[in-house]
Amino acid sequence: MPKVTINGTEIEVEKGTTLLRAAAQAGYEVPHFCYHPALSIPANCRMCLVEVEGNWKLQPACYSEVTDGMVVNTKSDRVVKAQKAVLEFILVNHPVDCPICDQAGECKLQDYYMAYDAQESRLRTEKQSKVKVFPIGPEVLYDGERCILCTRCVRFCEEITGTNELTIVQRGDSAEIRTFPGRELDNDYSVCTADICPVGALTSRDFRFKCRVWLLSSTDSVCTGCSRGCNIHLEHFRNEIQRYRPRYNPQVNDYWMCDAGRLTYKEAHEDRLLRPMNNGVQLNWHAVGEATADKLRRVLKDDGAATMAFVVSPQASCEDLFLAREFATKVLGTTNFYLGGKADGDSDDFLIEADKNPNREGLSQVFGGLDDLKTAVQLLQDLEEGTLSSLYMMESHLPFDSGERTRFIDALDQLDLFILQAQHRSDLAAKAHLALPTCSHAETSGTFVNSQGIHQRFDQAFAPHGQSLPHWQIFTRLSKALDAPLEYTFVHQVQKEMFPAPEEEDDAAQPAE
Amino acid sequence: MSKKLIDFVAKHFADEVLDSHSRLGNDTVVLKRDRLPEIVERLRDDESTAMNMLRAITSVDYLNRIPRFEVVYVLYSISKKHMLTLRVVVEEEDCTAPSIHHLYGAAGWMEREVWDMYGVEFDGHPDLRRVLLYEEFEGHPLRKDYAKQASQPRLDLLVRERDSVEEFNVFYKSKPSEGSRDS
Amino acid sequence: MGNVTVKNVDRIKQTLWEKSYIPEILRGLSVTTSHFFRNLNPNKEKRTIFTREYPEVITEYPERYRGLHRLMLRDDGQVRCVACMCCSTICPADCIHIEAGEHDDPTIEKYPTVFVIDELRCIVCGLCVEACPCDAIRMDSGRHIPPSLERDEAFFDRDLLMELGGLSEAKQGGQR
Amino acid sequence: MGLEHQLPEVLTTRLESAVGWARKHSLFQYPFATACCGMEYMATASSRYDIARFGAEIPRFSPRQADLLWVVGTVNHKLAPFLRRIYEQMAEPKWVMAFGVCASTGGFYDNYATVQGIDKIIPVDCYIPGCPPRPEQVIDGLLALQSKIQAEPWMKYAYEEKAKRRAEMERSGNPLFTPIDGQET
Amino acid sequence: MAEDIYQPLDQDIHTEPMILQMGPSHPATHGTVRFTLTLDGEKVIKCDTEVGYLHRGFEKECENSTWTQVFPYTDRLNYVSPLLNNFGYALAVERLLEIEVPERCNWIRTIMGEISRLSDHLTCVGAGGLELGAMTAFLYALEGRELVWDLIEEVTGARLTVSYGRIGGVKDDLTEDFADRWAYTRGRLQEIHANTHKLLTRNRIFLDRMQGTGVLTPEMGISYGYTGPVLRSTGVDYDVRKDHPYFMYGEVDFDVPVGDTGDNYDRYLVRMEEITQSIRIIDQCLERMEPGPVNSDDPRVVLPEKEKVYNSIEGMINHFKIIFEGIQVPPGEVYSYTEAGNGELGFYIVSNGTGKPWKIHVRSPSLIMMGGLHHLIEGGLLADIIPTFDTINMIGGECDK
Amino acid sequence: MAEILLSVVKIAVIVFGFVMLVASLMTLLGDRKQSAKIQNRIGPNQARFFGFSLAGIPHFLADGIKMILKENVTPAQSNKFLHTIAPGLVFVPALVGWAVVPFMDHYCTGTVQTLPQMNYTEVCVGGEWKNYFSIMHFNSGLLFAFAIAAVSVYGAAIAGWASNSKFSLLGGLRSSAQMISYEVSMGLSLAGVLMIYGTLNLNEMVRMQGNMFGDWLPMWGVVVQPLAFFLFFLAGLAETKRAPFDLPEDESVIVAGYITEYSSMKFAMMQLSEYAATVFIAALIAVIFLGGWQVPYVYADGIRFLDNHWVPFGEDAWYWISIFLRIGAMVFKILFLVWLQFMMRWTLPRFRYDQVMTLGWKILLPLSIANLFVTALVLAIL
Repeated sequence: MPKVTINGTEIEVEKGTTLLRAAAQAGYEVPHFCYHPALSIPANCRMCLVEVEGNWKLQPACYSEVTDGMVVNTKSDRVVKAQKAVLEFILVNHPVDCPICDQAGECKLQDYYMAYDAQESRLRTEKQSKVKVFPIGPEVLYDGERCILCTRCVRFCEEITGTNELTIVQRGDSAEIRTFPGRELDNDYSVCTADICPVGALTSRDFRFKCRVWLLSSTDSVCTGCSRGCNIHLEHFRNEIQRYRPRYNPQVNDYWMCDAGRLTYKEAHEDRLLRPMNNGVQLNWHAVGEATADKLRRVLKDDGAATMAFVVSPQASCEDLFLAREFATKVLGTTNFYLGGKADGDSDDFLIEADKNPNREGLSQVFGGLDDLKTAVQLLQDLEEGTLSSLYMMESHLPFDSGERTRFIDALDQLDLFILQAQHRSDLAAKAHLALPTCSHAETSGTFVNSQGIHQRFDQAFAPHGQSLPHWQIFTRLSKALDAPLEYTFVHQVQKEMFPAPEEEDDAAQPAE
Repeated sequence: MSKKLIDFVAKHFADEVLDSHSRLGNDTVVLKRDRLPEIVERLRDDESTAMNMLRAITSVDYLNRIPRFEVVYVLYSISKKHMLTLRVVVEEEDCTAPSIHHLYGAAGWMEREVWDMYGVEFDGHPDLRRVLLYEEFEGHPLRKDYAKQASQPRLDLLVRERDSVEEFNVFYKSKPSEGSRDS
Repeated sequence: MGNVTVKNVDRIKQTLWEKSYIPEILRGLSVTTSHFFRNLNPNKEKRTIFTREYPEVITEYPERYRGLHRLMLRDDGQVRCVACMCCSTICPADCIHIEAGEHDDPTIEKYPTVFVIDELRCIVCGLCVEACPCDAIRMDSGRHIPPSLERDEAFFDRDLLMELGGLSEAKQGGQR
Repeated sequence: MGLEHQLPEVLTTRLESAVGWARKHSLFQYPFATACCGMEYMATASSRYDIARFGAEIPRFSPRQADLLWVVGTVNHKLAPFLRRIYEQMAEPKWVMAFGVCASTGGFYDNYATVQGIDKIIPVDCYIPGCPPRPEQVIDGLLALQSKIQAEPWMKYAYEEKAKRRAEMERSGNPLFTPIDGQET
Repeated sequence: MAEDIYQPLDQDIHTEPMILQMGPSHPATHGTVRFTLTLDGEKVIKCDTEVGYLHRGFEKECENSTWTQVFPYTDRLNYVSPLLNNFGYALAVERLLEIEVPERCNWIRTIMGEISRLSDHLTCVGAGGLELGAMTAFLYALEGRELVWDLIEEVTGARLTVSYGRIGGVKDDLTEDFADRWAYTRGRLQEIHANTHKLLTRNRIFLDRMQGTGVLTPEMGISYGYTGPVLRSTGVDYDVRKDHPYFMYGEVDFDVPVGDTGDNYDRYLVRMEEITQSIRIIDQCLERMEPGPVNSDDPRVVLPEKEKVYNSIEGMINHFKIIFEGIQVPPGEVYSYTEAGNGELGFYIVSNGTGKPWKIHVRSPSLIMMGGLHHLIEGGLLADIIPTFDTINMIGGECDK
Repeated sequence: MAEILLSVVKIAVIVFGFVMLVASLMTLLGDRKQSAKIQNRIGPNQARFFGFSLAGIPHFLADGIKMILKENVTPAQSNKFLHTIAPGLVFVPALVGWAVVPFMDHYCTGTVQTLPQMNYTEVCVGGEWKNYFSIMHFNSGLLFAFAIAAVSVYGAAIAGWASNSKFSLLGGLRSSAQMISYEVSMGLSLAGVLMIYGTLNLNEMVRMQGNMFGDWLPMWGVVVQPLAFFLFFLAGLAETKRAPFDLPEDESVIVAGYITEYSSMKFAMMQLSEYAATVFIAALIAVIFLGGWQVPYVYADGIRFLDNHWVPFGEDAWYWISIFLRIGAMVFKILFLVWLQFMMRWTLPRFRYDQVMTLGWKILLPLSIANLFVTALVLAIL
């Protein structure tokens, strides 16, 4: 293992480590634009130049590999001068765009300017003008003036998606990123190019002008778009999710996530059911708890638990499902479970999975396999045959086509009692005798198990909207109203019950400032 | 600044000193908790130090650090014109510090304030009540894990406290967008 | 170097005559009566009335006075603000609400579709003016914020604030 | 009251305006001064701006005798019950002026301690922005309040109107005025 | 103490002490203090002071603001002399940043600080008159304060809550005609000062109420942490400006007035004398100050000039980073103290190296003085609370934070 | 019948036409306008009649109308009956005392002659004396005034007690203690005057003040009894609870004293009776010490100075002129004293309660006794 001395600190690193990584291990940051750990190394931005003893020329740290006995200085005068020169060079044609640039706040150029340059402009000439607001793809906009030609996006399209849409055209100070003629940046992962763009040249059209990034608070969470469960930073402002950003997890999604997944955050805000409804009348939780308990008692007395169907959803978290099971079996006394959830969709061989429910695996773990659960088709059949008198449903998704759904909704009329716990207003919620609002995964914390069987914890980002509550809290409330309390007050109590092994997951810990 | 005061403490109470520095002209000694009143009394009564004035007592909450709290005493000598900062470490589980109210009149209220704001109890304080907040208040607001806006109204108000999200939505938004608010 | 001395305050000893209340009462009365009669002087110039009769006589505020916000305009009368949110970021009271939108003109690109200042939360600290990188918001309108009878009257929106605004002389974006 | 229905209309309008005139020019005030705004309140009452010119000079520190409650400065949760009680002790007709942004909305003290506007506790007739307001703003606010008083119906206590308005706000589903959880909507 | 006074009375006829709640909404208590008094007739035998009716979460708000955003909050600490708080806080952060401000900035801070002190003392003296019933003296003093505020507004843009201080400098230079305006104001102030002397200082009614009431001994003053004019009235010559000079206080001549008995009258006299001294300091500063920059030249601390922001990307980036991230203050802690209107105003600041303070503790002289106030009140008469409470000059914002 | 009618007219003119008018105008002019002038302010001027501010007088009308229409609050825990009658108990005595205040000497149907050699006594030649210019003329007028003034103590004490508020109670106690204490010095300081004039009849007293020392110095009370004047003035200030003796309403200590719990017209009555008492004390001082309706050197039969005698405008006309001059002088003296009291109010700080008591019992009382002795001694020697 080669030993290397960086700024006087001697460390031992693995063979083949680049200087940049070695410096990071030693605790020194080397500024860089074009280098990205998941992409190939072109060493074209020259920001990461460091001084290596014995070399008369400064070396790019991202490219040079460590050799034994190397003595490196990342802070010498020559390096500082070089860094200033590089930054000044980049800034020469950079427009005064911070106020209108979405990147401001997470822009590397800004960070490095303050950290490594901080000198005044010496420019006395006109800036080069290039294309602005160029729709380079359906999800991404391109601004030529801000581009520093680090080619991260080009390499992304070559190496990660393999779609090869982008290239550099022109030369010198007119060089720009463009798509090949007749194509546009429309692959399923195109917004990742905006993520990896160190400046504001490529920006997401969805996030465009929505919110300044420095105002965002970030919470570690998991994408609910499919059963892959990509790790994300859930970024929110004023109790609204503003965007998802992929969170590095080499086991699941590496640095990336798909465009469709990014847009699923909208579900958390669209058409929400915010108040408990009793036959279309808004009630508060106290009153609705009583009403539900009354009705449930009556139905259980009249018809017995056997005719009650309980629909569980793979959209819900493990904690929710665990309490659903407890509630159904212990409080209501039914084991008549049906499986809900969204219908399958597209998939590819990279990240996108066909199963659009984030927690089917978790559901199977909670219920000991999916075999005991009846299918949704079975539910429809039972309903139409009239063997069910009451229905308790988690989430309003069912894997039906539109014909089946219509039939299902018609069949609901004959039920004595239909209780729905759902996030959204829908035709189902309108039919429900009791519609109880639940919150999205951003408003609570819990666990999903993805298709690879990895348990993934997500954190609460903000308080539930309106009067909605997580599923598990609704169950505990109702169980209290039914005088068979499930004694859980905090989510970690549920987790302790579910995963008895002491598993310390650091995800939940608050990052210290 | 000479390090006279730091040396004084280090000489007489060597076991108690965890750390010391005089950065930015503030002589600072980090101390263990238990013998604090003794040290302060010595500093007050010894003629070479004569720290006859207690300038401030406060606490710092270093969330996620162990020990979590630090109680800071700033002592001053009116006659010698010198100042010493004592920092006493306090664990989260055993959140108490010895009281020095018998040494300085000012300590009574300062300790009450620290108790009020941080929940650090002072052993031996005769009247450890809240000073700035009211009796009904639960929790200690300056702890880092106390949410800034978590108010605890005393009045049985007919109207609820300001919900900033809703206020923004009602008053600011040009058109109501879907989803996030009530019908 | 300065010369700082300690000085004992002059704690007076009363004479017997002063103890009889009379001289000091008279001295006090002399001050008040002289003001009283001076202010009865029919010649208004000679009175020492200190009052500004505000609604009738309006005194100009000093140049630096921070009053009602105004939004500056571009040469073509459009709003100068590009919705960079600096002001709402620095505002300690969180009283500025901006929503950005796409402008038709590609050289402007971004402009505020909604710009509301809750003047009942504004603490007139002037930090927003300092934070504005475009010379778009200013508080030198020389007018104070008017009172309101209802809570929501105090939300000043973009058009209202622009009415107060003037053309800005500042050049933006280099020599372009 | 009923009296106003028995009098000819011309007379009632005349009387109404006379009573309004009297009330607006004789505002005895209870300064509930707590914070920084108190300094500007002093300045407004002192020689330079002389609020006495509007007849709003006499501070009565007994709420029984006051017509106008100036809530001057921040009100926190510790103080809120006292403010409520003082308001309830005042004799009708009474008006409330929220002086400065802290009293109006809580200002930039949006935290655990501060009431986010006294209109959460008592009805407010006029809000004066500014932190603290200049005396000119205060006078403007007073003038606005005066014209409001002038327009109020005579012999009818203002609180009836206010209660009605408040009830309307609650009914209209304005979330600022919806009841807290635990009560029926 | 309370019991001793109370005992002998019980022998004669049956009497009971009366419990009187004074405040928080009481004309004498500035709306922010409550005294629970045990009265024997009009004599106070026990006093329990309760503060906090103006607690606004200053420290919590500061922890959630950037370093610059703290300035408006400091304005509202001692809201009669906001500039002193501004500069005290700025000085503390500058000590933590280890930067120096230009000399002119220090002169300006000295001048504006003393002007603010004038306003503080005028208010205190005037309000003392008001509460003893001498309304006219109060209004004359307020006339002086108006003039002072005119000056402040001219320079800072606001009368009271100035937010004029900045880390590494001040917001703006003085106005061009400042010296002329000061000359006018100075004349008027001296006239008002003389009038106040005429109305109050030798008046026997005033003397009877002030002399011998609310007596503070030096030992108790020091033990209870009293500072400022109140401590100086007992004869202790502790003044931060003298003992640990900051800004330009080391460069100018002034007297530190001290009393000898520590009663209300001494406090009044010390404040009256400090008005004279402040005027003297301002005169010297205006005479000696020279043109120059008012802000530090450190681009990581001070916002760039607007011209650069508008026209160069470098300026723009600099501006943006300071605005949305705040000034990056290196980790560490510092206790920095200045002489504010009521005494030593200390800031204990802890930074964790980010744009927001980890903790700001303010050692507010008022709160500390309120801690020992019951000693001054107990044993006196009900009416003595008024002058005592006034000369202590408790300012709610500073006391309750 | 005619006499009853005349009495009614007198009551109407004096009590309502003069006292109430002055007292209530004082609330505005004295208290608010005067203080404004002292304090370099303008004072109330925004309420206007047809665009005229009329020195702010409309404000006083506005106050009145508003007060009448304001809600009357009787605190739940108060003694309702006493709480209600207390304002009356304060208000009535303040007005009843006016019954004996002489505004002018009686009217002579014939011609008046002044006899300088007989202490400037005026005699009515060829006619008879008729109709005193006071509501009531009887010989122990001064006693009556004092007796009535003493009653108002009850009003304040009852008001303080009945309100069931601690501040009110303190105010009531203070006021009763203060008024009772000062009544003693007030009475004793007048004893010397009574010795000199030898009468309790107020009109008689005024008449005797028409006398001259050496034909040039009017023998006013203030001249013959300067100390008594000073004492009486102070005690009078204390009696009316005006500054610097306004402890019962010491607003910075006990909020509003015994009127804390009063609102609406009851409050107005309390306030008004205080002002009426101020005027009444001013009238007493004017009558006893400042020569009442006497104008120096002006007599019903002409102007006399030293040995000169001059009758302008002829004798009949002059008689009428002298009557108006004398009424005017009385009114002027009252107003001047009222003005002076307000001047004091706006100049001086307030006493402390124990200091007021000390002043009353330890200074004013011994001084008035000393004054009595000295007067008696001098009179005995003379």
